[in-house]
Amino acid sequence: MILFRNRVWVARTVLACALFLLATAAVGAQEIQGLPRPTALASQSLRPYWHVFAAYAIVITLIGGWAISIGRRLRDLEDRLR
Amino acid sequence: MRTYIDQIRAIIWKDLVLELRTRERIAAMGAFAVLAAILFNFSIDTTSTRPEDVAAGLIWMTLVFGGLLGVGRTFYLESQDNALLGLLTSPVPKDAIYLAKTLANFALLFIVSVLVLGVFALFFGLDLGANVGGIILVLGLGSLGFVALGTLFAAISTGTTMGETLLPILVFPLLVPMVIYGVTSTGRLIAGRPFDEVEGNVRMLGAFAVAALAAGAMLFRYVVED
Amino acid sequence: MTRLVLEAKGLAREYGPVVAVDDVNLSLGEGEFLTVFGPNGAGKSSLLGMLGGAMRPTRGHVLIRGQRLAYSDVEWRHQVGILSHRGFLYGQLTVEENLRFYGRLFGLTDLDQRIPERLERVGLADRIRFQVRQLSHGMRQRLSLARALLHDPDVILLDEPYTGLDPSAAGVLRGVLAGLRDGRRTVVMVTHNLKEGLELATRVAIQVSGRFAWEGTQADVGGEAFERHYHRVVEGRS
Amino acid sequence: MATAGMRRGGTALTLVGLAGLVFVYWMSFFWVSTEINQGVVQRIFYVHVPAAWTSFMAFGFSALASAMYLWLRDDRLDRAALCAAEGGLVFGTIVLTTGPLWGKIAWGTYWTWEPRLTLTLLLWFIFVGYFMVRNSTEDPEKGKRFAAVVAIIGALDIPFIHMSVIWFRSLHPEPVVAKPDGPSLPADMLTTLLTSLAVFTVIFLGLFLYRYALEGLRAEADLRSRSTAT
Repeated sequence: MILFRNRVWVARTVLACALFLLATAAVGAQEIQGLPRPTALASQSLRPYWHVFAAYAIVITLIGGWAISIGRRLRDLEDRLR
Repeated sequence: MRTYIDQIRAIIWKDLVLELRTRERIAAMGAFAVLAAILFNFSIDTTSTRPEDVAAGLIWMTLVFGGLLGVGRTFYLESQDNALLGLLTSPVPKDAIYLAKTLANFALLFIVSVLVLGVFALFFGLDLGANVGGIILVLGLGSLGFVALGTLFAAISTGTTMGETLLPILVFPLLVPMVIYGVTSTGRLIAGRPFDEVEGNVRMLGAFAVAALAAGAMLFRYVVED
Repeated sequence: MTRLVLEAKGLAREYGPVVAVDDVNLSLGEGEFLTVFGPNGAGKSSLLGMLGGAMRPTRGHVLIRGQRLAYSDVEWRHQVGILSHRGFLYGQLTVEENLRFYGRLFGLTDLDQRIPERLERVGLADRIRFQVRQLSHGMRQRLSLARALLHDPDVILLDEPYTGLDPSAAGVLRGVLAGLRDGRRTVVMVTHNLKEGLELATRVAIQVSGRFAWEGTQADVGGEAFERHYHRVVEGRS
Repeated sequence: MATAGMRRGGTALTLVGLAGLVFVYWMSFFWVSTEINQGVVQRIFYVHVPAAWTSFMAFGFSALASAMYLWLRDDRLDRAALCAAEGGLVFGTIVLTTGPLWGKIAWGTYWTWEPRLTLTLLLWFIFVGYFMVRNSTEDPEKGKRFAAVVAIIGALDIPFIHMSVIWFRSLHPEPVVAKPDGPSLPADMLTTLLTSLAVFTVIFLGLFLYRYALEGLRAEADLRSRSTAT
């Protein structure tokens, strides 16, 4: 039982990490794609990319954090009930 | 209906007589107002800012913080000897209790707001001129909106274990509209602009006060319910 | 059979997971005086609060003279007078002002006669101009009683009325309370003091953990034996 | 058991939503074209706007459920209000953090007292008050009523806050979707945005149900501890 619950826990964590990495990779890919583009964008620094990256990471962190916190509270409550 | 009004009058009378005899809240608010005006005066670098430009904002801040001081104690009056329970077990509709308490608080805060205006006019050398009436109207409507929300939330915060510390956290976000309309119209009136120019703001202040009163009268029963 | 004045049907009150009053049923006629005993935390005050309309029942309801009362009902409060060990008085108002204030809340018009008459009854006529904070605790309690009786309620609820009174003040209060047994009113008193509670009661109940664990009449209560009985009931149930 | 079903449903919806979020991330990074004026930073918009929509919806729902609770006194309504308020705070936090990240590039400043951002901030604080009130009463029933009053007053105050903060000059981009003469976004951006809106809504609903199941279980636990206590 404990093993099972741990597995859910691990699965969730892995999922969160995967999404996080995906976001990072995506930004990196976009960066490479975006670099050769001329004019307006070329004059900008890389800073906007970091802001986009941070924003998308925040979304994942907060949503994932909320989900994990609910799961944790549920488990604590179940432990108490048992 | 006649009983309803007489009940409201009885509670207002009781609150004001108690205040007159103890002078607890009015003294605290008045002293706070004058001391705040003194501190504000020293907090302004007069070489870079003209005092009359910032006076409106400071007047309103004094009013909000000073008002909080008085309004927060509304229900402590009742809690010595459990008088609130006496009030709640008498045949007074809950909204009448709320309206009476709010109006009694309004009387106090209005006196304080006129005092605040006078003190700032004196310390900051404001020339109010012909706009005195308009400014007092604006402060009056602002006070009404403030006590309408303040009384309701004072009842809430009194019922919690956090007490008065909770009051500003609850009311400040809600007071933003009142402060915006109040400060802009007071500022313009102090600058000597005609009343027509701020009429829209004054209307909004009035609407805010009326809406807050109505909402408070509607919801107060759920707050004092036991 | 006397006419029923105060009834409670399946009255219950919960504070979140805590059950203060659990399924209490009552029916009291004119002239009856019920004393509810119980240890601290048995839910006595919550019961009284619900009977007086100060507290919303979680379940069940209260009837006065056969009329079912809603919590928000203003009318019901005209028929109930409450005396608690806390007086509901304002220290900075005079004796008269306190009564006048409550009189106006009850919509009474003949206060000029009523107030002196009530003060006479509780023996405070000479203190009418005194501020309440200048009075002794015993006098305050008598004033509270005058306040509770001001509007001539049919139902009188007493919440530990003797708390903090010295013997002589308690004696005066006892005298006034005895005067309430005029055959028309119904009285409910909650207390944990066995001696004071038994003196005036016609009916007795013991409340433990929110429920009425035992009910009886004055006749069922055999003096000394009641104290042992009380402890047995309380320990048996809690 | 209803609670268990709610929990399974919530988990399933959340997983669907998270998969959708991965898809939205893919869309906004690889598929949608870069906006010409703002450049790459405009992509924040695809999470910022849906989060704002979700948090407003959550707060609105919380206020509505609170009003219904005061009226009907059904504990389930209070639980719904609580869960929605928590979600509103989470998504509100997303709005309040992603907004400045975008603003720093687009406007050159992290924070401006721009009407919609101000409104979100104030709502966020109102609902922080909601939780503080709720958790600081001895009688939980009282806390529920107090919190409901806070939520309702907060909702009633929104029009006033909105109108008053508009007095400050608006820096916020004009609405691009909900306009009388149809959306003005290029088709691919609009698709991305609408997909994201749907995904955020699904995530919220899923987590809301999941959270609601937790409250349901807690209520059951309270009931059980009560029957063993007496």
